[in-house]
Amino acid sequence: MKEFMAVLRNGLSLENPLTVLMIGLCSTLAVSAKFEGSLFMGIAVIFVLVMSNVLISAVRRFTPDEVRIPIFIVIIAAFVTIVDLVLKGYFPSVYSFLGVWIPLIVVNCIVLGRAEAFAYHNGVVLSIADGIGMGVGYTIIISGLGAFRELFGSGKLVFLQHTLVSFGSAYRGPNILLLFPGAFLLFGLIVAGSRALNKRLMARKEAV
Amino acid sequence: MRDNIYLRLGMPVLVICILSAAGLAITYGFTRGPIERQAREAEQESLNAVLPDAKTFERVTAAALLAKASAAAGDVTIDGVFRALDGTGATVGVGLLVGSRGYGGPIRMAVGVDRNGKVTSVTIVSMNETPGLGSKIVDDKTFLPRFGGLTSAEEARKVDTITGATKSSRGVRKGVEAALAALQAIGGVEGVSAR
Amino acid sequence: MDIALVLKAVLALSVLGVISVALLATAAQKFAIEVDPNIEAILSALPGANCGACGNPSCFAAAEAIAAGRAPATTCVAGGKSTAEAIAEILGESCEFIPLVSVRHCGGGTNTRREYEYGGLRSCASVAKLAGGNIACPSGCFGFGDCVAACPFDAMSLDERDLPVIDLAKCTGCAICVKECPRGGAGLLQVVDDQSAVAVRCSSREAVKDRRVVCSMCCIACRKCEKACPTGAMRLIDGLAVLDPTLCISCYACVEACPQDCIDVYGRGASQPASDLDRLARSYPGFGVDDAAVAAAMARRTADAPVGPAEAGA
Amino acid sequence: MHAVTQLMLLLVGAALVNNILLTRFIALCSFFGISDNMHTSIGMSLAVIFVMMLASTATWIAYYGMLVPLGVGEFLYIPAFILVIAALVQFVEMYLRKYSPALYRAMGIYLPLITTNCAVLAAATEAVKPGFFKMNMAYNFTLGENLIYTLGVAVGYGFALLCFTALRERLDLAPVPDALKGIPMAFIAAALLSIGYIGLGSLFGL
Repeated sequence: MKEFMAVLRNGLSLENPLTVLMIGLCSTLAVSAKFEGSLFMGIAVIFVLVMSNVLISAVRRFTPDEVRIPIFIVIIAAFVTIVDLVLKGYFPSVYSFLGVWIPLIVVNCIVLGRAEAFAYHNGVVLSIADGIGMGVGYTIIISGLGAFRELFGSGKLVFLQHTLVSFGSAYRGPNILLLFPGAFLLFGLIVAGSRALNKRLMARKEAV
Repeated sequence: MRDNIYLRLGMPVLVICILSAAGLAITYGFTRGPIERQAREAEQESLNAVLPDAKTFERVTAAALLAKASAAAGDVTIDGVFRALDGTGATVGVGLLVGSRGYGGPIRMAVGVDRNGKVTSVTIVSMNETPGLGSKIVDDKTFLPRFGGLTSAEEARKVDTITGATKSSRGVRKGVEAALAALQAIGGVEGVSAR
Repeated sequence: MDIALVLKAVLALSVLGVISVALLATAAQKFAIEVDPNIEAILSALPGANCGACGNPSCFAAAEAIAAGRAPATTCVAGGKSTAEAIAEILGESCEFIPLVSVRHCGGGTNTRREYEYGGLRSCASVAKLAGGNIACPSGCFGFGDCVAACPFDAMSLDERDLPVIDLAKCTGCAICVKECPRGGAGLLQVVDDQSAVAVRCSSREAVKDRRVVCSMCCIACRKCEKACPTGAMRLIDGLAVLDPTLCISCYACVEACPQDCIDVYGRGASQPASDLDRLARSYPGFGVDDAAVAAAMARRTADAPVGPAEAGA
Repeated sequence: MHAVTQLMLLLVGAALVNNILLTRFIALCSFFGISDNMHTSIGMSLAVIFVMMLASTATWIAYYGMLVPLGVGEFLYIPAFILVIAALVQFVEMYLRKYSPALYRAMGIYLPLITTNCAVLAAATEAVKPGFFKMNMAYNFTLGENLIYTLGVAVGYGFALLCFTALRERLDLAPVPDALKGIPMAFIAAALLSIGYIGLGSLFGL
């Protein structure tokens, strides 16, 4: 249990896939223009990560090394397709917003990377922890980014057609937040900020 | 040795392929209903919104008519032409579902035309425009009504676009233009209602 | 549930899966390359830094060239002696490897006069392009560390005077720093035989009076080192003290003799024990080594307990 | 519209206006990973162009030759495409290693990276499903259109990668605040480059 929690925490902080490992960036920047879409993307990634981690970990003893990549990707692709079909059937607005990003979860470095690096070498239970940790770490960052961009860019926060927060119709936000360059800019500043913070923390630690 | 490598590598891949294909086919079986229902509902809803007088809508399936409509629409796709019928089965107008090019991807919209060939109203079915900018085509409540009452593609071309959402609103305008042109090409509302 | 659909799906994906695996398995057999086993062995003996110092684009290319006999076992300058020996063993040859090390021939740093104040990009290449550079001495170090950035082995760093310091433990003599240095051609950085124990921190070819004007640490051609050297390793050539490393016996007489502090203890020779140095000195009988002078120098060296190898680089 | 005009629009649209890297955010991992060295960038661009052309031809054939006739295209395209791409990339790697060592040395080491390059799967998917790149072109690409379109996407990828690498090589020398050095600065540069690409959108009134 202790180990389970340690692996879980690892994904959330120490090895957060986005801010620390810098992988899975594409989807983060692209779908974080809307809170709703980014939250669903996060949930989709958690589902795919956990399920594929479980299955890959379960079949790892029967997987010949030479063809492990084809086997991994077929497994991952199957779960991605399930997400694709479910979103299409039950959340059409989210489906049309995410578009090509759903199939692209297959090649999301986080998913395949965890399959290779973790699930292929660890047991089922730990792989679940790793999947949840990594997935939630991803979801927190991406939906946070999505909420920030949507709220300050357009002045309101919409979730499944309910307006959660609104600054009123007179609000004129910085439009660049909503456009592609805004995502680059924002993410660059986030990374710079977290680095400066890390540096200060390190310095304080050394001073003590 | 030769057979060995094929079998040793092939079997696991084959088993995984079979299992995932079966799993997906079953999942698809479950979700197919909702997917189709969603599509139909979205269609009905948007058609209802543009032609509130109609009770039912009937899809036009005549291939020759649809080909003519598509040719007249140019870049814009004609996703469906519908006869709008009232309770008695009389034609009250025509609904067209069209897809035009916006800034962030396709803009799908429904255009309703009454028996006199006048646009009743236009709604956006789905779009992917930038929130706060391109999405003004929906958020700006004065924009879509600008198309009401138009009778020809030439008139539609003169509708003003929205500042800050030029490309998106131009996409909508182009969609309406094409819908009207397509309708004209297949003989207007009479042409459609003649079965 | 639609059984037909399930069957069709299974059929489609299985066919693709089987085709893929068959393609790969066939390829694995058909395209199996009879790689010269030496290539793999040599490749694993090489450092794998792909530094390019040997003139080959990568370590793999170098391994191929060595295995094919197009290049000698000593091709890899970066790997040094141990690599050369390992490769020679793979090839079943013997080899003679002269290890190399990079040396900085400038001690100026902040003591050198500036022609102008430079505020541009902190890059030697960049300042060198601006009216020939702000350091008045034509072979003086700019101190922006282009060499440090270029070093593939992380062997260089800048000291408090912004002069590059070479870590002897890491330097492989690959000469990339020399190529990178805008004044490498002027002799600021050189790659030399690594038996030397001292380094002359000046490479100016200006007239002596001119160089004294721009730098307080330059070689003033006083010949004191030449006179102090028991083996004739230190010679004044064209007004500049130059060391012949093959003759140096690490007695440090020149370091003591130099009135300008222009000669430093630096080089792998400095770390060799006295007995080895003695042997080394005697292995060059043809150069007229004065045995008595050597002995005296050795005695002095032991007595003074000179600078150890740990401080040698700085 | 004239057929050739249509194809040219397809090409330019895919390469510039809908540039896969800077306006669609696809394949960013490799974009930031390898863009600090011009030599690597050139190798990667060539490899991507080559693999993309091959892969999208193969997936097109698999889709229209097998999945659609069997009626399973809608839910089987993801595993089918990625399987085809992975197998193809690995096959090409082996083939080049055997028959074209020079080519292999130039781009061989990038091939494994490309399997997981989102750009290849994205281009293959977009070619058969309406979406970002095809905009409103709901009709199905023919094999020829598919090739032109893929060429556009791949060349656009290469061009953006080279532009960005040139920028980053210069940025390395520039005096920037400590916290911004490296990756953060690269992001900001990408933002500026991306603004430029947005401007291209008006080029053809697309």
